[in-house]
Amino acid sequence: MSTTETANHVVENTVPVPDPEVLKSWLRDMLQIREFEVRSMQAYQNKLAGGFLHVYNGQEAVAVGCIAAMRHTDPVITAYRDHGHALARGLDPKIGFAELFGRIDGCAKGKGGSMHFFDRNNSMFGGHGIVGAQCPLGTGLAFATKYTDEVIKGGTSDSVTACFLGDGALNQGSVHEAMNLAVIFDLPIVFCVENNRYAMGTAVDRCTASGNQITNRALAFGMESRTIDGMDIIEVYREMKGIINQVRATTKPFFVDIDTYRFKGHSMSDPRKYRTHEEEQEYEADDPIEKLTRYLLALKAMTEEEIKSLSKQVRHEIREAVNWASQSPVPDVSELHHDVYADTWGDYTGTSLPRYMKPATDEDATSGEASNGS
Amino acid sequence: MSTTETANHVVENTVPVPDPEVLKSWLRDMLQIREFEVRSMQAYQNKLAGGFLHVYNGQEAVAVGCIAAMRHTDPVITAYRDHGHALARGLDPKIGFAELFGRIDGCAKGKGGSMHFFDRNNSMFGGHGIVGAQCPLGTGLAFATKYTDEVIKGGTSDSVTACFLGDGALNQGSVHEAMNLAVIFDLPIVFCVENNRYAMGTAVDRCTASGNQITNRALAFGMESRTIDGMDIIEVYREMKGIINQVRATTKPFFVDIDTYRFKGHSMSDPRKYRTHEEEQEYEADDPIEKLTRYLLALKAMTEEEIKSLSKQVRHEIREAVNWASQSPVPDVSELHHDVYADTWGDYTGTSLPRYMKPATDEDATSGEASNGS
Amino acid sequence: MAREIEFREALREAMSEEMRADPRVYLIGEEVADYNGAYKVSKGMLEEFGPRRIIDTPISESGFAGLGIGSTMLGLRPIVEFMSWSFSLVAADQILNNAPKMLYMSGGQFGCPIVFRGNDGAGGQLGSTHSWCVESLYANVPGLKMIIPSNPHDAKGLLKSAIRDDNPVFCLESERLLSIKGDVPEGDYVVPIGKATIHREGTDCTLVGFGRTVYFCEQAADQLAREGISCEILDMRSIRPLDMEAIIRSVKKTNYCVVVDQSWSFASIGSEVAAEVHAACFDDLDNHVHRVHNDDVPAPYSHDLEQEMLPNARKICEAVRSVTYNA
Amino acid sequence: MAREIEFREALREAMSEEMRADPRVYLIGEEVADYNGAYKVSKGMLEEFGPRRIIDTPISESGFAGLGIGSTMLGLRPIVEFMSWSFSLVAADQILNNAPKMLYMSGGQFGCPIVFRGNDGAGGQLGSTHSWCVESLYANVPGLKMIIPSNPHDAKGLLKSAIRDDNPVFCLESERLLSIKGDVPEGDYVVPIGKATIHREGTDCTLVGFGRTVYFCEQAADQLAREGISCEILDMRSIRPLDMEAIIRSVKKTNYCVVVDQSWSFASIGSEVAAEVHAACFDDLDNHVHRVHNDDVPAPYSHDLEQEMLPNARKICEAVRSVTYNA
Ligand SMILES: Cc1ncc(C[n+]2csc(CCOP(=O)(O)OP(=O)(O)O)c2C)c(N)n1
Ligand SMILES: Cc1ncc(C[n+]2csc(CCOP(=O)(O)OP(=O)(O)O)c2C)c(N)n1
Ligand SMILES: [Mg+2]
Ligand SMILES: [Mg+2]
Repeated sequence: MSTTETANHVVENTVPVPDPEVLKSWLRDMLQIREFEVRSMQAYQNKLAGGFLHVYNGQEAVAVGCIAAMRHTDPVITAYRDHGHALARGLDPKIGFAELFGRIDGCAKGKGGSMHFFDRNNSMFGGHGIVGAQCPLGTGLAFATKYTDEVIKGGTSDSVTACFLGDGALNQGSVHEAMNLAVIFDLPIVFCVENNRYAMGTAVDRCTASGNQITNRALAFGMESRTIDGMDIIEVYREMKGIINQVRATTKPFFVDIDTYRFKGHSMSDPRKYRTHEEEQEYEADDPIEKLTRYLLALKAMTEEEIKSLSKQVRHEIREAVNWASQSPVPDVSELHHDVYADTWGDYTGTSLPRYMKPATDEDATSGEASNGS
Repeated sequence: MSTTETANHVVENTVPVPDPEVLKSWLRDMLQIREFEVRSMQAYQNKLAGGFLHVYNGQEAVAVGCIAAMRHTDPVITAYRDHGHALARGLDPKIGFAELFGRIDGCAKGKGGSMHFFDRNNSMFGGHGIVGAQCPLGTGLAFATKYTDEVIKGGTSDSVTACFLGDGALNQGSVHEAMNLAVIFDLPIVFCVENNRYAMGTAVDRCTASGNQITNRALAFGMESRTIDGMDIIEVYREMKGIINQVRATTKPFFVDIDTYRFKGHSMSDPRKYRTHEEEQEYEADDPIEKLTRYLLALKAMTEEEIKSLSKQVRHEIREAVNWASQSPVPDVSELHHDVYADTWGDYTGTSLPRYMKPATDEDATSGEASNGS
Repeated sequence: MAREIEFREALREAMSEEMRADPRVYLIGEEVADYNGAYKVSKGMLEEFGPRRIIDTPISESGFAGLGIGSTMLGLRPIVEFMSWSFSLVAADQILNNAPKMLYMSGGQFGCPIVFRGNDGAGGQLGSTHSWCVESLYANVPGLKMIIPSNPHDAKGLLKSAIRDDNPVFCLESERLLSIKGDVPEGDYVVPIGKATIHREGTDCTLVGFGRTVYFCEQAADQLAREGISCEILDMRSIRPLDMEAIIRSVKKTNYCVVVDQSWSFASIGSEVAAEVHAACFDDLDNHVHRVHNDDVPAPYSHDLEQEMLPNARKICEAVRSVTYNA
Repeated sequence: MAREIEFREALREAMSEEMRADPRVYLIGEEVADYNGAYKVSKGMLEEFGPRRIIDTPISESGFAGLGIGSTMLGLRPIVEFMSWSFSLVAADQILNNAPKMLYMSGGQFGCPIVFRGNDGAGGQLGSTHSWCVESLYANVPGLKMIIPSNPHDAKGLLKSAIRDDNPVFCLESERLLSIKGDVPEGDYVVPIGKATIHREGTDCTLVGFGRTVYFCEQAADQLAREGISCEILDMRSIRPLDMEAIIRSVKKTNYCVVVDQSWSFASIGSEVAAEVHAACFDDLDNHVHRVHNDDVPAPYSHDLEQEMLPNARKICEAVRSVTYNA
């Protein structure tokens, strides 16, 4: 499919299907994300979480497949629907829940919430709330890896940035500016459009003109592009692997239109009147997790029992994570004036890394306030 | 040429070359603009004009040709390089110079200056200083004519808006947002890119990625587009006539890449080190005014003598306009707080039309301040 | 004849009544039509007025704000909804350069009768990018008017005035107030832009607030009343023009003043009011004007931190006690 | 060893010295490389540092401002030039949401060491869209620092501090000052951010100014000296953090204060200083703080109108006379 839909020249896809062990780990990752979201929605109902909650159900193959095709040091950045990317990148679910619950042990000390999952050690650069605004930032990440490799280290560019955005984000001017800059500066970045068909209640065709081909938005800048099936993790991985290898070699940007579907509402307050139940069922039948499960069973790489125990295992881990997070203290009020400025002046008390990132040793030293949470 | 370069389907161009009388009036209009700019530069040297001055020399065929293809009631909007469009639209040169000199008789009472030539009676909507910012406004003009014709009057859409922008403006996000909106809402607007090869000191290829085809920027939105030669006023007119007829009938937006050249520097302070003298001479040899002159001579529609007397006549008119404008009073200080709000409160004294637009009768009535200039 | 309706219904009535009366008025924004508005303010308006006048847009704030402004140049009178004023930053150039200056730049040729409206201020745990109080940024700009209603009655009356105003009017609504109910007259009436109102009479100290902070002032005033301090609560309602006369009248009566502003303190509406009150009441004030603001930090997500950040009743009480200690 | 150089050369020296010392620093903006800068501030830097570190951009302020911010997340330290701060409005979301809040949103994971710099304020007859004084809008936002140097010495010293600062710093330069000359030490020195300076000693009234207005204050002080009024001129230099201690010290000495701010008056730096001086010097002030601002109108093009709009010496003299009438 992808090759036929390639907007520019065809990249031969010689990427092999990975070993069953790898596929199993993907299944595990997707199950973890799904379960994390199920528990997130529960927590939201129980008022353990607040603000806006945008869940990733149905799109798991995109984050897991794309990130599997990258190196762990390759930067990843996305919008507010960010739980899947952070977990796929290796964020410990208990740190994620702590953030969701607004607790001091969260990746952002409870200051960011659902929309701001940052995880520096796993090259996860957020988690951004303003539609499209992560795209200029993403070009900055690609610029920085290239500049560091070539200008500072005097070597050759060796990293690729994945910048995820929604179909609706394609209508923000800053996204176009970012794409133009990526081409002009030869930046090693892949713009991964998670085309889940809707921007809140707006179907993609209603507000996103593109001559019925979203990849035309890349053609505008002479940027290479492709459309791929985001419900099939094996295709996502194989296509992205080829694309990322190419971008690493050429340092030229690439645009991917990844077809997927948002199983749930836009956020917790969305009645989904704008689409039919039939449509939802049709896509749910295409569930990326079930698809990989069927594949593994057909391969005889896993048995029904192994599948069951795997998801049991994941459910257990997630339940434990929820419990752990709900025990984490809420941030002390002194946190209000911490992390505003890097230095200390006036009421501002400087900054420190979140607990989970700090070697036990300097913990006491650098974040007095952060630790005496109520 | 144009047809071969059409990005989408080919529009047959059956528009005839107009009668010599019409061509003569175009020559006159282009000569008027050229002379206006020559005098503007002089005035700037003599400190009669200040601020930023962006002249139109070399691009005359674009404004005159496009506007000749429109109805007088069709809205026109452009950026800060706006003298040509305003004059082509019928602004009296003496009102233009008065504005340039910061005098009360200017089209904006001396409050706008070179970058803000507005002229409501001639459907000229400015004159805008922020690169690209006129494009969302332009879609608003097209929206308004369509809304008024269809929703308020219950008839059919009957106007077409011409929104002019520079090649450099193509990199402002708001321009992309405007193009998407124009397609989504079926707005009768033509985006006329005056591709004069440079944005200040930046050659178009250096910063504007488009796969070497600026019309690809329209393809991104499934918008029809075409490239035309902006140095040949007859081609500009014939192509634009066909395009505007089509847009009036379909109310679907169109994008035109008009190749032209900025004979002078970006503004008065530009040494033009970024391009060669040879390049400038090459384009100057393609002067749109000389081209039309040669054509009229070949047609025997005009004699050398008639040409001479015509330009003599224009030079005279412009000299008179400069003299008239330099006699116009500078705005009274009371003008500072006039035209800020439409109503009167605090220090604000309401608003009134510029002198030249007012029937003599209500002049005294509505703009006391405006008239007692020093 | 008045009856109790929600703040969001009052806004809807204002828009609907004006749209019935004037075909030049239309509503445009994200999810305002099919979806009935992200916060249901425009619920049912698509049904009544149809898709030509209730218009859904792409996520292109700069684009559709500019489109609205452009359409005023040909006589239309748009209402542009920002799902949140937090999202208006991507449209800052259009709303701050074009709308408020068009009349001036064009020497009186083109006015800009447009209303920009939407949620402003902290919602519930929305975090730093979604909790903007833009009033202190945008109110600095001449050429625009700004209203911040605190109750359904004023919301309908002020919004109707805004839609009829020939200048750009920024209407800031608090998501926290959309569901509160209040008496609202049926049919046509307006609340004039530029007139403050005394929300509660008092004798010992003037509390100057607007929008959501009026409720914080109420809570504080109730507490302080028990302590024997009688507070007069003034609701500014309009930020630009600002009704300084009303504020001065009250301060000359109480001789003490605390300004409660939900935006950050530096170069804010709170500093403006404090500076002007000192200028006008230099000999009447028995203590300097105290100010209560949001803490000077980005909005945190965590519930308790957010509550602590707000210009809440506790902070107001502390300010009033310390300003009136010498009474 | 100091010698006389232009303001623009001082800025260039600051950038060049820091770039030589730290390979993570780069300069990006419109026309900064090949064209040597629209105002020649970066003249010759392309030659020395090459196109990888002196980078021309398309007219995409939101794009390249965001690119700069993103690059700080991986340790780079960009200097982003806005040809004019008037053009930063199209990048408002990136510079006000992302840069100042990244550290907070990420719970301390990602700071944002970036400098945004360019022309601010009225140039010569540039009209309303090109004459922005953004200081009173942007200074409202916590998480950023802001400096407005008034002379070549401070320009170099403050900009060097800004480039080394681990927070986003907005550096506002007046096009009207770029060509003025002053003594500037060769080589390395810094002027700390957050420290004001007494520009001229005086006894009767404190004039608080910053950037270009310091010169208006000088003209006024010369005139007033002839009338027997001795003015102390304080140059704020930094807007955020603001050195209130220095201002208070001076006002406690003179007992009179006039703030001169080139931005619009409403919710401005001028109102902030006035409010804070009243709060800190309530018993020391012999009259309320007077404020001199740009007239509250969009910037007109016409030469005489623009001159009249500015917070010029005439207006300052009038303010000082009326504030000290009871001295
Ligand atoms: C500039 C801006 N405008 C509006 C919003 C409100 N908003 C949040 S998400 C969203 C829809 C985005 O849809 P899409 O880009 O397709 O991402 P998805 O939610 O489908 O993942 C909108 C309108 C915002 N956050 N930022
Ligand atoms: C948003 C913005 N950024 C920068 C500028 C400064 N500027 C004015 S004109 C110009 C170049 C525009 O080039 P182009 O669009 O090709 O128009 P041309 O001058 O060639 O007619 C620039 C960078 C501006 N006015 N607005
Ligand atoms: Mg979507
Ligand atoms: Mg150009």
